[in-house]
Amino acid sequence: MSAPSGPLGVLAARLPGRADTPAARVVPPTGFTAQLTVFTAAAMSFLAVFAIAMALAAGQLADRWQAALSQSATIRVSAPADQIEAQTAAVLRVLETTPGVGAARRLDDNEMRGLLAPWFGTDLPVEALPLPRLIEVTETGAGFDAEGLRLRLAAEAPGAVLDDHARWRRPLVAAAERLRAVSLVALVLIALVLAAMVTLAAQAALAANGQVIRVLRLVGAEDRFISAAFVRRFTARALAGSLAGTLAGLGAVALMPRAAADVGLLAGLGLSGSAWLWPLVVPAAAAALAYAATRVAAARTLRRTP
Amino acid sequence: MSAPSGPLGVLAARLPGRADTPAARVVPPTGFTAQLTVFTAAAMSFLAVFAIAMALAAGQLADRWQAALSQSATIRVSAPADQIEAQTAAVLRVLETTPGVGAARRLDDNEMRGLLAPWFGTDLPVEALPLPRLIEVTETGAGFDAEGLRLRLAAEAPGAVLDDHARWRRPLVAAAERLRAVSLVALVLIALVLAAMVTLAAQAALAANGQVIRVLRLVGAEDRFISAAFVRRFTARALAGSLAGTLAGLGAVALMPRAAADVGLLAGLGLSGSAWLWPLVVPAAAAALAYAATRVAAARTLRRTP
Amino acid sequence: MIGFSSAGFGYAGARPLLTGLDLALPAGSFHFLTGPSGAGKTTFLKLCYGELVATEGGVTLFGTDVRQMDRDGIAAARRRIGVVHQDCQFLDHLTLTENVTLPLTVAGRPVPERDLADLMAWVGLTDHADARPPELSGGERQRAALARAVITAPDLILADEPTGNVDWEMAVRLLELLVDLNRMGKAVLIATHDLNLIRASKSQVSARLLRIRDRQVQAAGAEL
Amino acid sequence: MIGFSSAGFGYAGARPLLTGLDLALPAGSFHFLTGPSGAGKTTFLKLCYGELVATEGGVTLFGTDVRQMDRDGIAAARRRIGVVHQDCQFLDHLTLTENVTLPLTVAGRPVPERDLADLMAWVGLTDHADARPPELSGGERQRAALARAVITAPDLILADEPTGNVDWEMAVRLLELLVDLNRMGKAVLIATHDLNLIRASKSQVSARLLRIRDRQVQAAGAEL
Ligand SMILES: Nc1ncnc2c1ncn2[C@@H]1O[C@H](COP(=O)(O)OP(=O)(O)OP(=O)(O)O)[C@@H](O)[C@H]1O
Ligand SMILES: Nc1ncnc2c1ncn2[C@@H]1O[C@H](COP(=O)(O)OP(=O)(O)OP(=O)(O)O)[C@@H](O)[C@H]1O
Ligand SMILES: [Mg+2]
Ligand SMILES: [Mg+2]
Repeated sequence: MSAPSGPLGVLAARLPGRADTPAARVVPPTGFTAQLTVFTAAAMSFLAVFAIAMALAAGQLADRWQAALSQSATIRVSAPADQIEAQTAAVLRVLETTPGVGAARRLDDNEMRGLLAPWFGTDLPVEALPLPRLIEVTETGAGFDAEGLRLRLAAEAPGAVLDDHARWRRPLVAAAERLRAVSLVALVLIALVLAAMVTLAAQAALAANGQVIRVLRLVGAEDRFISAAFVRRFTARALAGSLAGTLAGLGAVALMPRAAADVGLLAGLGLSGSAWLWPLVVPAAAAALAYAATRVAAARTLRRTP
Repeated sequence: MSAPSGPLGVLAARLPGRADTPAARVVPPTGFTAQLTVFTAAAMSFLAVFAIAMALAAGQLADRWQAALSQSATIRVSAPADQIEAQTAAVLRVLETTPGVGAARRLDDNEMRGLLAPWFGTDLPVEALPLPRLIEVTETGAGFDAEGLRLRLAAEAPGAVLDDHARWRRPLVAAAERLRAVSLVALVLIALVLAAMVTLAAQAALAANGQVIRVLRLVGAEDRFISAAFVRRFTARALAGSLAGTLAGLGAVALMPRAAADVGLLAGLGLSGSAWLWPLVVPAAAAALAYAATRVAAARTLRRTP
Repeated sequence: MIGFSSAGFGYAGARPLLTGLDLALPAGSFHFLTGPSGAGKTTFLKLCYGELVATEGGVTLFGTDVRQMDRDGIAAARRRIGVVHQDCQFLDHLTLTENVTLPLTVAGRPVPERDLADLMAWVGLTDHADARPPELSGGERQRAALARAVITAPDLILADEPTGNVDWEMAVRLLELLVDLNRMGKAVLIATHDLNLIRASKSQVSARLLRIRDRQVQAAGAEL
Repeated sequence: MIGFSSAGFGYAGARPLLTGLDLALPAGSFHFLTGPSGAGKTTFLKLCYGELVATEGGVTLFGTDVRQMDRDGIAAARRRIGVVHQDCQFLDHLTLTENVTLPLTVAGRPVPERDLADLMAWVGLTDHADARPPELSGGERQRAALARAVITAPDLILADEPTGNVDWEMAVRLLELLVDLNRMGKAVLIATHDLNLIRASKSQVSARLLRIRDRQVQAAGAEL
């Protein structure tokens, strides 16, 4: 067995667990299980950073689309020229008394031209055309009851059609929400895998050190003395590995190319602003997990050594 | 140390490595490192299945969007009423001699109505309106040179505007391609992590079995006899763990809700058709990795035992 | 210090190995324990330092019933007992000196450098102070185990076959060390097959001889 | 079978332990090896079965220089040598019988049930055939190690302190086993501190005595 080497080993060597306290020294540098712990913590932290970045990005995207949803209803009023103004006014009246509608506004000619520009250029003679009127509806947070509104409009302004853009965007929002949920589930899975692996690595190390534990018990060491040595060692290793993995993960996320904002999710893995702080929770969580896992494993092993 | 338990252990127990051949029996059921190997193989295979599903989905999406791109250019001709027919004919002539253009077709009134319907309803009097003419251009596989075409159009039909829809979709395709690349990189990372963990677990097991190896060398066992026992054991474990992880991964992918096709990537993680066969490569690859990793680890450990 | 009252022991799934043990190891006593291989000498010692718990009757350690001691209580009792195991085990990553002083480290006591040097010289390990245990010969390991057992000058020393791997001169030397400790009031119990060693002790100390026969531990008087 | 020509050995970083070894262990010979603890008896045995390689001069195993043997060659040679290690190690997950027959398993040879039963009875382990090694007493382990060393009736038997943990009757019994094998033409080398054992052999076999003194292995004739 050799001590862990390479940069992770160097890092681990600087951490308190290796300090020359008597309790720390009685546990041998447990070779491959040590490397396994450091490596597992690093790999899982790397993945955790990605999962966090994805969850945050998906969350932002869902929020953005949700926000867009709340302003996306349009009412189109098409009617013979002599009725159109009356029907438009009727629609606006209906909207004023509809719960959940924040504001309603008739689009002016310039805005109509803007909407049609992708197809017909900007020099379309909108005034001269027998175009329908468009009314943009802004929802309040709660939103309005689209079916109820449709019924009322049918009664008051038969030429009005409610175009609820939400139905185009809603699946997208649902998908973003689902991606966030998947990311969070992945995060939980990663934490479980980390805990399981650290537990198994600690148990493997404890089993490999059966002789150490027997000798220590023979000369009268108390359980907490033996346990502390292992727990400190493994916590330090998980922390070191996790720090390295988190930094690597953050570096990788930072290196991801970002696409234009409108492409949204697909390239939006980058973290921004205070979101950069979230992944820093990872090493702390990894160390806490390793601490708990090793304590449990040590207690179980010690109980078997008389 | 106890034998691996639970369903994975039961599975591993059925595999050839546990067969009662003399070579297999001389290696003890190496407790926690065994569980670690089975668990690592399972967890990594689970993730690998997801990465494969994502890579396949992203690849399909990129292909679909790429295909859509190749038909998405539109030329809009707006001109005074007396010149519009001449300019439209000129544009079609230009297109006929443009390399990379597969077909060019004037949209008829019904199609125009369809395009405008979302905004103005279907009863728009398209014939009566001074609308521009729209020409749909289908690219061949190689695509045409948009800038060159623009210059030629400016010369022959000053009222023609080339609307290259590609510029809207290209970032999406790029993003899908990137997602596929990220998935493939993740797959490589997962394979590396699996190899590293199996190597470390095998080395931990070998180190913990120093006495076994010393005894076997003492009674005259050849290296290949000792090595084979460990290699077979670990390969069987990796295979068992990987099979379980792959099945769980496939189950999870199958359970993912699918959104409508047009939502595309975000929910399109499901596998379809022969794509279901790809993840079955995972257990084979895991077993092969474990085989190679354990061989290397065993050879290294044995060289240190005289 | 240690008392057995109708105690007995059997390994799980085997017939009882020892029964009806009724004896005491008082402070300052010196005992030899002998009996054929497999008779239960090591088992008896393990009952004495709480690694095994009697399956019938009771064993008291320093006045407390072993069954009423928790793990920390056992650990505390062991810090008053020096044990030489039959298969001498060490912490292979520490030096010999660190291994010999391990009981002090564990008890949080300082290392008496002079005494340590004297002890290492007496057991002939001065030259190997910085060696790791796997680099020692069989006899050197056995002497190191004895040094470790006596470094804290414990109230009771239990030695299981402590001279099986050393030559006669060294065996006598090690015996002398234990006799010296016994003169300081420590209780000593040595399990051994070596009847010559028992005979050699006659001139130095009034030792009692215990013999395991018919699953009983019997006082064997002078009949050697 | 084994020849030393001006061979010597020193552990890395230490001064040479053995020098100028010039001797041979011919087929059918019976040797005792003695010397103080730490003199190099175990080291000498390790040179004999290729676990250590001489740092000066040469050692031949069955006629081949050890330095010219690859790992499989060493393994093949070891299948012709039975070794009783000073610290008897076993495969702790196998039964005693499986451990004793391990050399046969490794060599792919069948297990001669009759001989096995006789051997187990002779070393007094019939009752423990299905026990795991950690459940054995120290002396039982030593006897098992001897049984494992002789089960293949190897050409050469190297035993390192094979009677350190057994009582006198059993020691004589084990010696008898080795003498019997020697009569069958096998070479035997026993490293021991036990001068009584060497004396006891006098009546049964014409053994030569080797003694390690001043880093040399010297023939010690009759002067016991
Ligand atoms: N691996 C090693 N590295 C360094 N020194 C060693 C190693 N093994 C043994 N030694 C030293 O070499 C010397 C001889 O050891 P060896 O085991 O051969 O002695 P021995 O004659 O068998 O003694 P004993 O009768 O106590 O078993 C000892 O002083 C020991 O400390
Ligand atoms: N853990 C165990 N489980 C089951 N049986 C055991 C265990 N340990 C020892 N035994 C059995 O108990 C008996 C006594 O063992 P013990 O080690 O006490 O003998 P001993 O008198 O010390 O012998 P020796 O002189 O050979 O060391 C032996 O037959 C042994 O096989
Ligand atoms: Mg014993
Ligand atoms: Mg030796």
